[in-house]
Amino acid sequence: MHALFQKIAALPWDQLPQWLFLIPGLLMLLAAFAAVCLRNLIHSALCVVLSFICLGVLFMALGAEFVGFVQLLVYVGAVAMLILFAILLTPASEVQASNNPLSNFRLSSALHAAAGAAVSFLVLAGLLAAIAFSPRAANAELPAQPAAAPVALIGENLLTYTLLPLLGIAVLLTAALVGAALIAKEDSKS
Amino acid sequence: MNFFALLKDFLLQFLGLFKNLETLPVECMRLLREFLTKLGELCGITMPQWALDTVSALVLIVAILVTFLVLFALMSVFERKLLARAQNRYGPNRVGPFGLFQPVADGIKMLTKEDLVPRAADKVVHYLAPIVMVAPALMLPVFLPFGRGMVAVDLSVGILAFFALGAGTELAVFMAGWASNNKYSILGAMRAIAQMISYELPLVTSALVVALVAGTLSPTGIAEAQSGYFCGFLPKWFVCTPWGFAACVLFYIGALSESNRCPFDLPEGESEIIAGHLTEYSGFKYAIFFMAEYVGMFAVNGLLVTLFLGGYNAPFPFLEWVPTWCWFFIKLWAVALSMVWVRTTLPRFRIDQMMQFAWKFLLPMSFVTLLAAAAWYYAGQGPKAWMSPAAWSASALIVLLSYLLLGTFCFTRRHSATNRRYLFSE
Amino acid sequence: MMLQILLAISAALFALGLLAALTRRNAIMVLIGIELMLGAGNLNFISFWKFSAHPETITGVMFAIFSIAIAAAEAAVGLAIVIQVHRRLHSVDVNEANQLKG
Amino acid sequence: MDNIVSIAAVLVPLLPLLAAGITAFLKREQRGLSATLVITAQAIACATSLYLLLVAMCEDHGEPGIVHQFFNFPWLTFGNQTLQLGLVLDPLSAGMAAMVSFVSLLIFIYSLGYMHDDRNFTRFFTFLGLFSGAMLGVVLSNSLLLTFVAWELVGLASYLLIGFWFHKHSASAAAKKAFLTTRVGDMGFLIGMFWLYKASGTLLFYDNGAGCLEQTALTTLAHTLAGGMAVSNIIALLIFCGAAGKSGQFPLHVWLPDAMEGPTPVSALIHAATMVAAGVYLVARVFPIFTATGPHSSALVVVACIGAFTALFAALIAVGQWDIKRILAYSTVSQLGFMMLALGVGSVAAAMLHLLAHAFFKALLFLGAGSVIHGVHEEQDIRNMGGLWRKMPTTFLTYTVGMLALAGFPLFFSGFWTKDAILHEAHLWTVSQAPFYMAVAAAFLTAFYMTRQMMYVFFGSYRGNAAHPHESPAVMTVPLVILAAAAILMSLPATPAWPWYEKFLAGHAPSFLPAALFEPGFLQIAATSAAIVFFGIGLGWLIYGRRPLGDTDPLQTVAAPVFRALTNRLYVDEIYEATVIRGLRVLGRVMAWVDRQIVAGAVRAVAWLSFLVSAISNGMDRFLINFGFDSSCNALREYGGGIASCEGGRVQGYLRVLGIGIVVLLGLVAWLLA
Repeated sequence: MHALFQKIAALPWDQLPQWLFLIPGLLMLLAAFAAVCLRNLIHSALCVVLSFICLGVLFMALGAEFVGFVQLLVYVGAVAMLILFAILLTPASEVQASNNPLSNFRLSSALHAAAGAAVSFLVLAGLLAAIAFSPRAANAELPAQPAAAPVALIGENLLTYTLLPLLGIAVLLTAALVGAALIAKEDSKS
Repeated sequence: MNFFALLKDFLLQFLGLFKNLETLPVECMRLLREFLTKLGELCGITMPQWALDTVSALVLIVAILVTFLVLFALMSVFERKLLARAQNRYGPNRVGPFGLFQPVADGIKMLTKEDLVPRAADKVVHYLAPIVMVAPALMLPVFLPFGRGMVAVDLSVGILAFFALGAGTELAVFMAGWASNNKYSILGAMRAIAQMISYELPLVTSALVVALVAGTLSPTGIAEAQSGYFCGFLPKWFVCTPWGFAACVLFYIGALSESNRCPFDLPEGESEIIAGHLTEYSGFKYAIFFMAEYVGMFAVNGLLVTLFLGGYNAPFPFLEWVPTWCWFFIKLWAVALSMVWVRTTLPRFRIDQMMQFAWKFLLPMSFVTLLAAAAWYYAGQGPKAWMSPAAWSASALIVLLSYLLLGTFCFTRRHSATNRRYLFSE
Repeated sequence: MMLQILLAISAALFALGLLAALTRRNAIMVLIGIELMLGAGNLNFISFWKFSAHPETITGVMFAIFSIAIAAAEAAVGLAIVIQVHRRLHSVDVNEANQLKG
Repeated sequence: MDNIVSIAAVLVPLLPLLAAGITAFLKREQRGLSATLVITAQAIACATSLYLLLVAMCEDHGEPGIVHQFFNFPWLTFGNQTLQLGLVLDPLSAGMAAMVSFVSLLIFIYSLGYMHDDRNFTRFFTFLGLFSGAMLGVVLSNSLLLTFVAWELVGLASYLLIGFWFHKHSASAAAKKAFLTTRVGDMGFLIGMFWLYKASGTLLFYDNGAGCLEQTALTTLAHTLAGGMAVSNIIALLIFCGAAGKSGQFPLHVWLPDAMEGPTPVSALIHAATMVAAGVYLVARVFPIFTATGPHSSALVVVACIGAFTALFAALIAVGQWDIKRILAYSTVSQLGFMMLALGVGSVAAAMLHLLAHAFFKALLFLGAGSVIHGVHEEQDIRNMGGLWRKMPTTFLTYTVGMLALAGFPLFFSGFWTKDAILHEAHLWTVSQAPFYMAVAAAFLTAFYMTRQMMYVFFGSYRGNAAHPHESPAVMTVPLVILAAAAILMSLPATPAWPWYEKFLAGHAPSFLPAALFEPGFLQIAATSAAIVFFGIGLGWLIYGRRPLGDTDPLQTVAAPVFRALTNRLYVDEIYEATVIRGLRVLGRVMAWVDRQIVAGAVRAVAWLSFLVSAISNGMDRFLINFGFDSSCNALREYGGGIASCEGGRVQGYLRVLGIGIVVLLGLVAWLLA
């Protein structure tokens, strides 16, 4: 008993904080998996939101607080709401009685899912293999200066090195706003 | 040295802290950490840093929770009393002196009520909704500086974090509305979300105005930027500048709307859609929603105080003997009670009017304040702007002109009653 | 080791997003899958930034910020298209919207 | 020129042009607006030109000599050469501009009444504005080029106004005739201008010593020879061609009487007072070129001879005319001949003085004639008038003043003094005395035919068909009165006792010389002139005044063939018809034949050739290109169909392939790295 206690105490506890990112990371994967598997669309969407939240927390844990909070603000505050609204605005959006005879055929449906699962599994396997065998990933060390991205530096970067992309993003967002409103607008004749 | 001697020693030190009220809370935390370290030494172990951090964080959390729950309780009774006074009634006056213990009675009542869950409801989501609602609301106050050097989490992106967590409320409202499986609930939720999204934009933009001038997203930095006086005795609060005043009014309106208070309480408008997304909630879950709403309101008011009303700074030099955290809470109460005042005074908006107000007036106006603040900053060459007539006149001109223009265009009655559209109410 | 774990998490998130995009027939779910994949990409940016030799040049962070902005725009337009498709075809099955096939 | 003056000088021609431009866009119904616009603009222009006259008068104190104020600006730059345009203000242009704008203003006002019932009232005022602006441009121009441009604009306005009643065949024909005849002269003008530019390198009149009328250029011109003649004389004669066309000098006079088809105010304004005087003004303007080789240069001799001949010739024709306006037209031609004669004998002052005086009294006569025509309901034949002095007293009195001024009745009428000055100068001309005698004869004839006209129109008994001849409204009679006053007052600056205008032109301070009246040379000429005027009027009264007049002229009974020749305008038109026009027609036929047979043949050959080429290319197209293209298209369609079946519109299918692609790519990278 005492030996166990000693063993536990001897663990590198001071390294604990830098492994805490595993909690949001694994929770994120769990939520994403649930989102893929759940049949109820709203549940799926809520799981995705949880996954997004965990991703944001993961970003914060990795030292990118700004990106983390932006992730929360954009995904939880905006994208999630858009998705939920879209689900509510497309009633019966769960694929049930489709006009396509092919999709009503269970075997075809199953084949379709199986093919998708196989492809994504292949991709996962390929990526994992690449990560595992990449010497650069294995030998990567944390830099001596812990990575930090202060807001002031980000702001300065936005207005100097990435000014052009910033302007591009501004145009893109405006165009997306207008375009989305235009596309989703009801036709006057209907 | 034994444990009791240590305890006595620290108790004496603690009592000694009351000589300086200003630093009392900060010193308390320091003393706690010291005590823990000494305690560890007594037991023969060196306290690891993370353990100290965890314990002091827990203590902080408890302190803030207690503070805001007490604020919530006091607010609920004060609001009822004030409403009653406005309506020529007495209000709660039976429980305790002047009815001050009414919240306790209410809490007991709520706890003992039956917790009803509709059969058609999505049980899990229905259960989770109050939690998702209250968690971010309780997290919000940690970013606020209650006094000089008194901030639980001093983030350099504090304001962003505040709004990012605040976004969780919409999710909770949606969950509550959808899970209840009741058309009034879902309609109320849709209304609430539409309203929140619409009013979040002016809210965030007017906060951005302050960040622009203060040059930081950290609430502490912003509060610090408003310390000091100009002309020797006038407060250097941002609300005293033309752009700051405009942004403050916009922020106040946004805060009213975000906390679903009158005249923006359409999502819960009893006469229209029963109680909106709260229709199917009862008992303690309902109380949690209620609490989250009030705590959220206090948090947003705290942000308003930090951003515009000088945070914890005293208004005049001769009042500086009052501790800074007292000033923060005085201002917080002032803003909160002004919201009660507004509630007693104004009728509820119609939904189309409300949306028009947000999109056609508040949003452009908040962009204009951004412009005015930029004009202030550049005409006055940064921090020197307080004494620059050019800065004052430029920003005042921009704000006034655009207010007149927008006001003229937005509030002329072009579409009178003939062309009403009630969004989410048909 | 830590970077590898992070990359593995990111790869798993990507694969899950791909799975959602490939197996679910609902266009909204396909969009959600794509958002997940974008999130995985962002995670990669942040991870590599954290382990880069010069984290003070915050390139990874900037990439992530822009990518989030683009993802938001993409989600808005994508969902608008979904709503319009639903209005036309009364279905959001991605396999129904195939009227332009050769 | 200083700033204000140059702005004023620009405004003078620009205002009426602008008014015309605006009026051109008005509707037919907006009569009041258009008239107001044009008349206001003209009034301002008139006031401005009077101001300019004042400026010119005040400018020349101190040093003797003419002061030319000018204002030049670049107009067109090609290569390293710049064509400059400009405006000039000197005594010549200032006096002329004041006269033109003043008379124009009066006639515009008169037109209000005369054209009152016309449908195209608005259009009429547009044309008037255009004319006035262009004419003032001619007057104020400091560049031969600008003069030419304005000159052609004046011609255009004249064409438009003569043909104003274009539905009348005679009017449109007269307009064409006027336009084409003046073009003949303008051809010479154009060539002269080119030559001048080539010889002197500038078209500006005055340019601080570099202008073509200044000493340097004149010396060059006088000393350059071309075909044995000094270039200056050739250029002067070419420019005189233009002037002769505009001013109706002998070979080119035929258009002017026909131009009377236009409305009477037009006849008064353009074909009596201003435009026809432009030729005289032009010669006066470029007078230094004429005198470059001396005061008796060959060019001047030609001008004097043609002027004297025209004066006599036109006066003769006028005797045999029946149309009230045609008589005045021929009289105009004759008077213009007098002016040319004055220029030819070297006196710009006499010519300009006669021009100014003539402008007033001829305008008066034409307007009086218009009033008469108006009064007897559009009747123009003097045989159908008579006894109108009782019916139209104001018209009669003012017309009498004009007639006496034209005839040169002694002492109180401007015509006497100015004509006298011309006769005097002609008499002093050392080259020949023939012009002098021709002028004396013309002066006699003038008095005679004017008396004839007076007798026919105003005395005797009314012979017309129209029921009630009546006096014209005030808007027409008031200008008559003003012009009559002017016709009398113009004698003041014309007497040799106070030669104000002459001194003004020469740039000297005016002086009062009563002694000049009693110089023997002057007295001799004055007495002669007075005698022939009395003789002419007396003869006219003897023949026409003592018995009732009928359809046949008393002269017809005396010498019928001569009178017939006079009535038929001495057959000049017929001669032109037989020679020039027929020749042109033959030339046209030849050209048409050439066009049809030779040019068209070539065109046809080219057409056939291209047809051939296209046929060949068509064959290539069909059998070479289409074949290959079609078959490749078919192949594309076949295989494309196969490929297209892969694009099933299934997004997830694409995505799947994309995923497989990622895996393959990963494998490839791994394989390459390994």
